[in-house]
Amino acid sequence: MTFAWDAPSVDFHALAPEIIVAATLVILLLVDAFTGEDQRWASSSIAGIGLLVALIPIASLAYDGTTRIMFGGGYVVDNYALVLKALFLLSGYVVVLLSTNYIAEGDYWEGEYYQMILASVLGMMVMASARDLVSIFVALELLSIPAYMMAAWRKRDLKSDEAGLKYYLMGVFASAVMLYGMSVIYGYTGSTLLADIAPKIGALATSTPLVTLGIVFVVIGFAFKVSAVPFHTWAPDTYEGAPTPVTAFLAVASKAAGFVALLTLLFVGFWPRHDVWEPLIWVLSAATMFVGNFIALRQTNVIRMLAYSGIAQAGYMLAPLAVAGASPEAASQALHSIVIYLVIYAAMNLGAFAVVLAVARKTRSAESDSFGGLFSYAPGLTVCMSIFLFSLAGIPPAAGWFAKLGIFQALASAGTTSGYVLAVIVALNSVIAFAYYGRLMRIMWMEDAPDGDVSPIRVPWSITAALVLTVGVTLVWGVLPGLVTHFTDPITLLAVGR
Amino acid sequence: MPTLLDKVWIIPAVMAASFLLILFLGKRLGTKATAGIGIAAVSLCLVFSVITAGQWINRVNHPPTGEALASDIRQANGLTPQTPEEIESEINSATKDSGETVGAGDAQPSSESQAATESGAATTSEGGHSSEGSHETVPPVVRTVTWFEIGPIHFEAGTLVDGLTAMMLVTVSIISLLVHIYSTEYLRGDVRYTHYYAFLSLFTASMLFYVMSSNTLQMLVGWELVGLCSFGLIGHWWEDKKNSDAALKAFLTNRVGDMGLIIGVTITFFAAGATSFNVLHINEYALSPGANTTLLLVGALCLFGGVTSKSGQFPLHTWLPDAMAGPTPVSALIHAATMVVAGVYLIARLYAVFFEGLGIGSSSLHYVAFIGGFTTIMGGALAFAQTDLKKVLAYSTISQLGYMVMALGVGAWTAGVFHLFTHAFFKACLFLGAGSVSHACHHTFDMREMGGLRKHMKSTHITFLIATLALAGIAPLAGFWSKDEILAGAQQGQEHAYTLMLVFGLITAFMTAAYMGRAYWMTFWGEYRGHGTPHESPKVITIPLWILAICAVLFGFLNLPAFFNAPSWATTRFEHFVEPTFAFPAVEHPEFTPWLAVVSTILAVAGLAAAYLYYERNKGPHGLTQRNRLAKGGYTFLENKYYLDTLYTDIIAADTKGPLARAAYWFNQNVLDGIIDGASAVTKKVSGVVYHGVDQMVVDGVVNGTGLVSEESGQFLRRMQTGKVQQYAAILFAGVVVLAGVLVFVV
Amino acid sequence: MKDFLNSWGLSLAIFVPLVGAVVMLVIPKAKEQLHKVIALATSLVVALVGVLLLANFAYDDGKTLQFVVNKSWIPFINARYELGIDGISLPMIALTMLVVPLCIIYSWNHFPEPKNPKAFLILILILETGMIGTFCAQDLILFFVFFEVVLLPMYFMIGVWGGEKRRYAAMKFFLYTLFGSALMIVSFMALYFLSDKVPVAGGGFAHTWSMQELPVAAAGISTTAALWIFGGMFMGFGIKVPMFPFHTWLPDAHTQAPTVGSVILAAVLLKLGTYGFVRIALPILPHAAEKWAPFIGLLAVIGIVYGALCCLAQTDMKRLIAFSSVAHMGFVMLGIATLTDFGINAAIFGMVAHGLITGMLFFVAGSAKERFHTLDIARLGGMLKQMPRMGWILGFSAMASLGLPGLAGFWGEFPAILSAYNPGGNLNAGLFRVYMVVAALGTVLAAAYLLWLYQRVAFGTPKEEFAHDPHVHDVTFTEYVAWVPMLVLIVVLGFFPNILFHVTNPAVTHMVSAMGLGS
Amino acid sequence: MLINQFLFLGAILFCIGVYGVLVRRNLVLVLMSIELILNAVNINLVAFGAMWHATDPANLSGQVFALFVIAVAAAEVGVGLALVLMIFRNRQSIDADDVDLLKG
Repeated sequence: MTFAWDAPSVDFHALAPEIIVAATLVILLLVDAFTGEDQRWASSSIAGIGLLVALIPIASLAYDGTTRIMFGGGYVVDNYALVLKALFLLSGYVVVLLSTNYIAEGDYWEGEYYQMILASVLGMMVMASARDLVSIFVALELLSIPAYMMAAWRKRDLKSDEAGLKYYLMGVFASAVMLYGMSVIYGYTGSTLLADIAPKIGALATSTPLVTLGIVFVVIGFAFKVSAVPFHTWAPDTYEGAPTPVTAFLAVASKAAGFVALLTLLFVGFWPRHDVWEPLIWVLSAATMFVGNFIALRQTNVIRMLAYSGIAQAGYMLAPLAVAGASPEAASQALHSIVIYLVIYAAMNLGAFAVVLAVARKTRSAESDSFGGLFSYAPGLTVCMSIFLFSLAGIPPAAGWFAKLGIFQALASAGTTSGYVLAVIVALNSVIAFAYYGRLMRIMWMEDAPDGDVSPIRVPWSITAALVLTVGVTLVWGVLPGLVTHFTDPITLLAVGR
Repeated sequence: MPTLLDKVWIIPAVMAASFLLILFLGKRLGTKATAGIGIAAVSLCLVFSVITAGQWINRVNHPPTGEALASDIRQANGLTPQTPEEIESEINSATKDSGETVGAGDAQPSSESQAATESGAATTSEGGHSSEGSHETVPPVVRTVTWFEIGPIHFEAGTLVDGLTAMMLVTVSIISLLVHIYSTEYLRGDVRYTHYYAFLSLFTASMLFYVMSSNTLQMLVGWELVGLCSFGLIGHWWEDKKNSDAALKAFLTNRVGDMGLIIGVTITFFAAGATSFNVLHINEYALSPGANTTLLLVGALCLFGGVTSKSGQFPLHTWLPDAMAGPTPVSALIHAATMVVAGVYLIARLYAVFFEGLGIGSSSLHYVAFIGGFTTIMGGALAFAQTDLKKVLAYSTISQLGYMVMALGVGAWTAGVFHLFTHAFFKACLFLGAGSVSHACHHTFDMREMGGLRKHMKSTHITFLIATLALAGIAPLAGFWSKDEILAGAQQGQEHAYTLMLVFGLITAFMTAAYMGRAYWMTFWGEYRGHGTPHESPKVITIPLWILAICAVLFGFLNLPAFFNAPSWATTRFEHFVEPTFAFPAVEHPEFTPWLAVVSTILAVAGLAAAYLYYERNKGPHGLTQRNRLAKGGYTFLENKYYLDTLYTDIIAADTKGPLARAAYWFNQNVLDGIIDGASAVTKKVSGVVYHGVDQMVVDGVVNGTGLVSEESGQFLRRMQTGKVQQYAAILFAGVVVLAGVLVFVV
Repeated sequence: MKDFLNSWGLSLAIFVPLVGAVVMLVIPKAKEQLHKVIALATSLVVALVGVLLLANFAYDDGKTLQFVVNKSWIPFINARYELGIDGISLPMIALTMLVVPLCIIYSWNHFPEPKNPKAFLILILILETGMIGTFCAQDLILFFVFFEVVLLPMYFMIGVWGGEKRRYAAMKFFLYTLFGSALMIVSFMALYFLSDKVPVAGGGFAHTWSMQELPVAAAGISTTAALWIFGGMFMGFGIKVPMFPFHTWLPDAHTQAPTVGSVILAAVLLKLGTYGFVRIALPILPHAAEKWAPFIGLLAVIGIVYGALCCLAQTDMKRLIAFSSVAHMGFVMLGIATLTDFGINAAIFGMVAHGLITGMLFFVAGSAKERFHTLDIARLGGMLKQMPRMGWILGFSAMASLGLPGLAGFWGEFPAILSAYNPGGNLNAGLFRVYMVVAALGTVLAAAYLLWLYQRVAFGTPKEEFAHDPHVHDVTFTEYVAWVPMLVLIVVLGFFPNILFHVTNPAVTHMVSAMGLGS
Repeated sequence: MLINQFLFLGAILFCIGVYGVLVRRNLVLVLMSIELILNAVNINLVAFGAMWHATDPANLSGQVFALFVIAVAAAEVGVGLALVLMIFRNRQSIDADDVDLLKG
């Protein structure tokens, strides 16, 4: 028998952002190939410009506002996708800013580095639109594999190698497990299209253990990506070992990508079985919060501390999912609160890493003690760092409070006891968390420089730009959260939404 | 005509002004001006007070009638005409009379904004009570302004003038004035001259404020303020820890009583309908048939707690002797004449509450009377054991306060208040005399270092003698009359006699005479035992003494009993003008009983005599034996005298002074005082335990503990992060298995 | 003028300090004098605005919100920028606006180590914004934001300019308060979702955060839920007050904080908690409040006695004053717990009085510390001899603090005791009468520890080590300027309590009747 | 058709792979164990794919998915081997246990 093959209609406007990024990737390749060592500085600017340009079609698409569905529903460009793509592009851009001097001053391959970033960002953008198991898997690998390499970028540095290796092994192992789960899901539903999977697994008797197994495996695959306990073990080591800009990238962008996948899967694919994944997420979330915060209490290395704090933050973000199934309102609350959290989290965390980078340029270390007396010789950086830390701790007027507020709101909106209990757990954890944020602040403000060296820090323009961007966003959104919600309001996910 | 009765608030205002003046300018103006300001202010007060008194007398003689009466009664009850026609009637009734033209005379907007309850009650109550009392109702003059408002209620602050107030005003300002004058000499060259005068002014102001308050809340304010001044003046020489301790003791002991007062005020407030603190309103309620006697009982007991501490009643009297650490004029003014009687005044003012609450006269529970009686006898006994002149006087004060309280307790209101009045003068005189003495003898008060002073200081001697006799109750000095009325009151009582109180009274009468005699002889007779040569004090000191002595002689006649058929304008004037006729319980007025008067006088004389002989003997057995050897002829006579001596000494005096007094004193110092000091010590101990044991260890420990626990658990979890990638993988897969297992097989 | 105030007055009052802070931010650190001037000017401008507000406030109508601003803020969750003041908030705002300039004046040349006036003053201004904002906010979220904003500057003030154990104290202060407010926000959330929806401007219905609408909207909440919600708020506000047993952050914070910090902490920050009870917890959940009241009352009286006992055990003057705050706030909470107009009026008066009096005590303690470099009571003595004026001021403040009638402190204590005699609602009168007696006992203890302190510090003769110390001089000019207003207020309020009661009474009465607990 | 035996095979392979990942010390062998897991997945996919294809000829997604997995796996292993090589260069060992600089 024969198959009539007709080419699927491709909406180029919808795909424009991805195309632009890919194109930039190619351009970089060429530039890298045909320029000498002395023009390598160009590559960073090209990458940056490419990422920014890609925002233009996103804007136009957002303005257009219609939801575009392609490839039989496998690839969707809606507000949800757009918001997140914008997020990925912007955080990618900030990471580029952070990397500029770092990479230029170390003897690393510059061009390739930016190609990796672009590739990874591309993967994330695909992830935001993917509505099909296959494309999700591909997107995942597309964003992961470059990340593995970036983590090990400082090739002569044992720590960097180790970071890369651990990230790689764990990542691959997790994705293998996830794939196994996907295969099972496919086996029971006969489709890889989330939109088709949902009704089928809904129809299946809830007591089909293998479906449950599949769902658990898949969820866990992404729980790994968002470094939820107990799948977090790679995060601290990788974060510490990897080059700081890469750490920032992993901690923000790739974690966001993980959440995107999770949201898509749970809300579109596995929605009918929230009886399975709600308790699962509940446990993960609680454990993640506590473990992340507790371990963070004992960290003496700022980056490692941020890593664990990032783990805890992931716990907060997971929390609303644990009650999303209670009611449509709860679901939409959860969706919005998580997206808002992702957006704000990106800003504040990138900012924090920016400060760490700037300081490390002088102290050549990320140990907490090296921050001693920062206030005395770098008040500006200190204030910025304080703002980011307060934001992470969720204290007004820094944006973080609103993110946390959203979490509380989502949990309360479910109106279930489990929801309130989780809310209280979040509350407790935000207190524990401040213990270490506050400790770092104490070191910066109230202690003296370990080595009496109080010469000011010269902050390169790129990092300054990144700081201005992040601080501005953090404060403005903190005072006028309406600006964020203005963008996140219209997002929906298939059944879910307002 | 506009009377001062409506504007008495001016009087304390004057003193307050002088306080501020002295406080802020005193140092610059120098000592003379300071004293000048004070004296001028007090004199002004005295003038005003006398005028007030005069106008009150005039009011009693020409009592208001008709609408004027009604409106006064309404105001007395803290009510104002509300409905238009009432106002209407007010206006055409209150012609140019007190009415509310006067209320408007006050600094702030007045009566208009007062709380409203149905004024029908007022008129009925008026009808109810105008019949009672010896003569027709003369409502006190009450003028109020809104003080503050809570909820729907407007609480008023205001002045209440009746006989009692007028009497207190006069007394306080006279004595205060004399003390001011006296102090110019006594405190000459003192380190804190200005502070001293500032406090004197403040005290006078507060005391006057207190006695003219129209409501219990205001009384509370005055009450505490005088306490503050007493604190400041007892601790006047605070360099010496002993003095500051005394000051603290005084304040804290009073604070304990105030607890009772505060609660009492609260209870009476709510009992009387929770609308007003107005004294007369509360009295009205207490007398109204439907009154809740239980509440009144509790309220009265709580209030009496305040009295106990402030007026040095058993068992909270121990601060008073210590309070003698202050300068002597202060002791005279505050701790003898005025402040300490604040408690007595409280009972007199809220008499209806005590009368109904504690069932004075009706029930068999003579709480007030008994405490008073016990205090008076105890204080008297203690006075014997003292060698410090001021301490003797202090215990005597306690004893006399007990007398007054007892009088009020047996329903002899007039007697008690009258005794308050007379006592103020002769006791002040005694204190000032003592001060003058110590002024002469290098500021010692130890009687063993005195003696024979009569030769050196005539005026002091004579005045002291007069006051002593007055206190001992020798006719016809002031003390006699008041004491006698009290005894009569106890003897005749209300529905039944108070024999026990009578006995207490008589014993005390004897003891008072005895210990005063002792003090007198030890101080003024025999040989001078101190060092240096004593000298008479200057006029500034002696003149006040004389004035007081004269008062001590004359003021007794103010309440000449009707028994001596003198013209009616001369008899029972005090009772006639001072005793309230409004919102006042119907009390029996004791008759003058000759035999009682005689007995008490005899007892007093006996006491003096006993003291005399005893201390003669003490002075020189040696001299006696000399005479024994020489004059054989008079041997028997002497021997007989010696018998007498033994009789008086060993049996009466010794028994009084010896075991009894010593026992009492021991009890006082070790038990009562012990309790007071012990209480503070215990509190400190407890506080230590609470702070170190509970607060720092438990409460705070928990907090820090949680912190530690989280840190430790962090440390533990950290160890699971071994760095071995395959263990990570294991953890991951374990997680997968467990979660999947649970969800697949359990959920 | 009036219109301008109506639309802008409160916003000005809140954000002018912030503007000042921003201006100072850009001025280089070296220009200290300039910084002081700007800070003072800013706070004075705020005070001026305050005066205008006071002048234009309709006192007879104190029960209705005035100068209301109600603009959309976070449409997504229907949180609004809703401001307004009534008779309850007005005194608090006035107090704040008074205390802050005084603090700036006081610190004019009293800057604690490490000097850095720029940072210090900026923090004070931010603090002012937070405090005024909290008292003006009529929207729970807005309230929460300002409530939290207050934390930051205080944290740094204690942590950077504090005493030896400052880091510990600062951290404790922060974590403790954060803990409370975290639970508080959770219960706000529950309140938000469980209360009925109300019509919104754009048409349609939505959940609301408005303190004005919630009392009605929240009526439908089930009893159990209401109890839990109230519990959360109780933690949030109770820790801030602080109530026994959540008070342990207070002594450390007070002892370690710089003088000005202690003053602001005592004068205003503690009031945020009690204000929260009066403004939010009681009106919105009256029946839950009624259930909780006996418990609150119990903790309150325990706090009174317990605080006093702890005071008696202190060897450090500042710590003693700190514990006295625990006792005094106990009276305030007792007043609130009675749920009567009497008690709540008393509570508000108590807040103001305590603010002034304890603020004064901390001022004096600070000045003493600066002269003696120690506050160890055993080492002090003879203050009246060495610096009579300061001695008098200390004595005066102590007397005021022990609730002497005729001074402001009395009106916080006595009516609270009075109101406990018959509490509102269906509260058990017997129980509260026991509370009343215990509270009265507290007044005795208060006298005990304050006089004990005064005796040891002011009476007697100076100790050898300081007898001839040239640093020990009497009250300076700046100190006078900073103190006199407070001292005067203490007296004036003492004799004319109606100045305050007249403002608060209409609002409180209205609130209590709105709670609709029979009595 | 019977599918269970394929699934069994897949499951067994999966377990063997996991076992290898967890206990093998040689990094290269760890990589190969991961490949085993992926192959287990592929077997599942293909088996299921065949099953669904039988019912609905148009349904090929199983096979397609398998192809994607194979391709991606290849890429992954490429990166993996590169990393292992780098590790070996830097520390002359590919024992997984030696790689524990980062911990805590």
